[in-house]
Amino acid sequence: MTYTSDEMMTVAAARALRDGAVCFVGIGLPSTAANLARRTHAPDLVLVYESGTIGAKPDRLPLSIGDGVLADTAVSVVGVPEIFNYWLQPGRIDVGFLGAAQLDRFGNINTTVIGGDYRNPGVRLPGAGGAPEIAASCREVVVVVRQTRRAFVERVDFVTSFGFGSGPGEREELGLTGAGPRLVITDLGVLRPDPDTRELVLTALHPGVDLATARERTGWDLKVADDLGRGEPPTDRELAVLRELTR
Amino acid sequence: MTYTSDEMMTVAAARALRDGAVCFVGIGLPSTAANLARRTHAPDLVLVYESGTIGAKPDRLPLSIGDGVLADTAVSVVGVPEIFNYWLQPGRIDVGFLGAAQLDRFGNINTTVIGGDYRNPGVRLPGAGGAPEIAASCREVVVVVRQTRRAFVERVDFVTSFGFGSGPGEREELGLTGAGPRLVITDLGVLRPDPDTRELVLTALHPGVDLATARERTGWDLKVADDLGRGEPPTDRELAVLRELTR
Amino acid sequence: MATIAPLAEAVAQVVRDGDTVAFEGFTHLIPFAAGHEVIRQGRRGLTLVRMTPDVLYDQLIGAGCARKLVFSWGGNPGVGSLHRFRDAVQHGWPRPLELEEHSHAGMANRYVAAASGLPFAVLRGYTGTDLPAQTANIASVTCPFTGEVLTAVAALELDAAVVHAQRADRHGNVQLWGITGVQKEAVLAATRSLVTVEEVVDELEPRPGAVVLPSWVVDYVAEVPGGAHPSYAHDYSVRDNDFYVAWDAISRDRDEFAQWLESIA
Amino acid sequence: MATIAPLAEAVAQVVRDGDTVAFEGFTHLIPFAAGHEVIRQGRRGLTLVRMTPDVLYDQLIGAGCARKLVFSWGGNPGVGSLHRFRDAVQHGWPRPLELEEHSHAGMANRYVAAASGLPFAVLRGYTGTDLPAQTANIASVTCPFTGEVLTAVAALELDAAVVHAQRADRHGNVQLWGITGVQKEAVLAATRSLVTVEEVVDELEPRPGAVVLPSWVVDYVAEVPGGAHPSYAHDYSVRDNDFYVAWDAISRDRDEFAQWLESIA
Repeated sequence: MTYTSDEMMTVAAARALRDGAVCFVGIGLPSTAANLARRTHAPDLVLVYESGTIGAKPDRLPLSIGDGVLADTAVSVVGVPEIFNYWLQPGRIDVGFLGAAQLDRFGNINTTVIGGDYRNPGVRLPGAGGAPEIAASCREVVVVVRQTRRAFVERVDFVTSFGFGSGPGEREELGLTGAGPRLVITDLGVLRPDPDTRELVLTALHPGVDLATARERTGWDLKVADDLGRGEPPTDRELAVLRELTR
Repeated sequence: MTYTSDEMMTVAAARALRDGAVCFVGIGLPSTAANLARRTHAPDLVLVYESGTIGAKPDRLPLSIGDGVLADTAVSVVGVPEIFNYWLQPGRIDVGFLGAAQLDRFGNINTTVIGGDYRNPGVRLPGAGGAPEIAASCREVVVVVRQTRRAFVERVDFVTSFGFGSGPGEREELGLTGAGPRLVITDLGVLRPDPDTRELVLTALHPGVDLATARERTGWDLKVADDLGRGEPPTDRELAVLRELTR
Repeated sequence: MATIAPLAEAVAQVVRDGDTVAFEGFTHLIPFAAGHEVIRQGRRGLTLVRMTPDVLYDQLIGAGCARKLVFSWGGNPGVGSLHRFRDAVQHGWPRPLELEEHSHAGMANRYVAAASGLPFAVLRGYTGTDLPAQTANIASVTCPFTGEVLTAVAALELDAAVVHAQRADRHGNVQLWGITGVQKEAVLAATRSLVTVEEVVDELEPRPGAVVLPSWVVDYVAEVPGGAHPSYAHDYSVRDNDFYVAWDAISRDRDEFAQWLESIA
Repeated sequence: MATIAPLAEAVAQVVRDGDTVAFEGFTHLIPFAAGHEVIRQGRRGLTLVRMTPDVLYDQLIGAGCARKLVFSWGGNPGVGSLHRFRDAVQHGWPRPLELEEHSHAGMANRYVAAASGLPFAVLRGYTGTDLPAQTANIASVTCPFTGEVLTAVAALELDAAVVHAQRADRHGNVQLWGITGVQKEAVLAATRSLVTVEEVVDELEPRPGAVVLPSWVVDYVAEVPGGAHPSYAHDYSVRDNDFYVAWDAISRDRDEFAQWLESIA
């Protein structure tokens, strides 16, 4: 089957989730990917939404994090203070699944303002939501974001959610217990932080994407892994389930 | 009808509760009195128990603060942290209803240890439970306790729950927002704090009790109000309802 | 004891010019009807508080009711941006909008502190982000036992809280279920409160997952069936996603928005 | 994911010598059967934690399992004192018992802090009382916004938590209702946890007022019908008040107690 680059991105993100993991899911692409994973290789994936639904098993894709289907299918529904204090904060969540308006070479995320300054922004974005603490407290973070020169910047205009700051050791200094962004999945490929420098490195390209495009759509001098991989295309089953979910 | 001094005490305590008040109730005599009030002159009295039951309307007297009948008849059942943090602590409760093993002339309560010292007590009592914060945070406190020389002491051996400390101004200095013990109801009569000195003063005797007995059963030099009152005996209805509740 | 009253009277009693007021609801049970009544009554100078200001706050901001917004995520869920919010922030139209911006965890804990009668709450939050530099009411606090430095947020005390619920009984006890968000905390954090409900019933039959607010912490209850539309009331209505999508076009243009305003007058 | 196992195996896995362990339950759902299994397995040196240590803790203390008790109210509810507890405190029999004593509000907040992954919690508590002078883990903390001085209590981190619930499903998700106490907090505050249940069912039908613990925060589930006796399980059993009354006589006398101990061996 033919597929779009967004479909490839979503499938790649879904594949990054191991069965049985507990996943704190943002709305949009992360939610689509997590639900795809649950319908394919990871039936026991536990979806936690910031609206307070734990173990939701939606039979259709929720349009917002507060859809009734999440409450109806959850193992437990708790209040919003509890979901952050009892469930996210202590580090019980395996994977935090985030989107980004801007992402920089050290995995920091901006969803607040672009351009100008904070009081007089060029573009005012929705803001933080649950992301700062998801990025801080989950055992690891997966970012799903379309790779464009506007989004992939040298340094984010505003740090809404902390990745690796400006390099190694900063998370540890700040006392953050989660490991931070382990994986960035885009419509072009996959980036991972270099274990030494913490800079995001391109480690794989999706089928049919060339390296020049990835470099071109990155706002910094993109480092590429020596053993640059090549992802598998979506299977027919993955595409069928994804399209069933999103129609 | 004839009645016992305990019955008189319970009836007097019940009468002290105005209809519509929100009352944080300890088990034992306070619970009996509060339920008697609800069955007689105060049908809209709101009973809150530290087990997390708000607005319980038990049809029989609970034997413990955790009886199922409290949960079954409550307007709302919440967890124990919530009952203390959201409901008691902010000063939402009108009346805190407490018992005491020892009570002193400034309304301080001891339910911890009697005699010896803390590490080597003469008698080890159950301890604080919810009382310290009930005494601190309710708009006012009513104490129900049998008047004996052992219980009514010059100074409690251990301050489990703070009344007026050793006199005026101490509650305010400590930042306590509740007014403290407004009323002490015993099997002999009623004591109230002097508005200036905060010392408990005998303001009324139950029917048939003489002043000498009250003095004799008080471990300090008991002050008596100039206009010492005389309580009304239990009505037949009060006694009937009380006996129905406690049989 | 809550007073059961018509919406207009209840709003007039509860929401006053210059108030710090939260119309809470986490996608679910958003008190749109009460918010529209606030617009009709021409309230001004409000500090609007909400974790997830969405279309209702876009409307209140566009109508000129607000001077400040305290929030953690402002968008049209599943659709995109709030254009009246953006217009106020970026161009000061119809009037400038001061912002106080938090994370969800920070806002939730600010409500908890206020509901608990405490001046602040402690959390692990905002670490490494640019938010504390721009936002008042975030500070640090040291654990007296371990010496660890944590984040403190100031209690979010409200003059008024407005929420929507499925039901109340005739005494004014309120019951809501489904996604319950921070509605209980908002009501407990407020000096005055109003709950609009789908229906007033004789008896609140217990429901799984229900939060019950006793009558004596609620000031006003108003029966407003459909009062959460275009948001939803679990087991009573479904979310009108088409309206949220349509709002994007209405709110992009000041004139279109003005027409919408007239439509609710 | 929780493992569903026989009681003896589950207790052996979860409760170890020297542990700080809470068997929680606020009158309701007290895990007696699990506690008796701990006595049978001869655990020693336990720091027993509970807001309301009652007859079960009297039994554990009398059996010599405990070296320390962390608590806020220790009595036989509706009956009187705990004689094994008193004997340990006043005469060091069968061994001395160290006490750490709090108020309910303090204990509840200590559990909340631990469940929240924080080193401490803030409350208005203990003010003016003699408790802070005798008890570690109470300190003061200053609000960074208002300067007000409040009380801090240290997080109550547990090696193990044991609770009883009405039901679990075959995945190990646990459901309890009625008076729910601090059971959720105790489980979330613990490194290891065991839940005994009245029954394991195919499906957890939603119940009003139910607390659900997802399988992935529970280590072991053991099916033990009547495992809360003489306490009760709401909708399954009623409290055996006669046993609580009878305990007074059994526990007053060391020999009578020894006979009781043999009866559960």
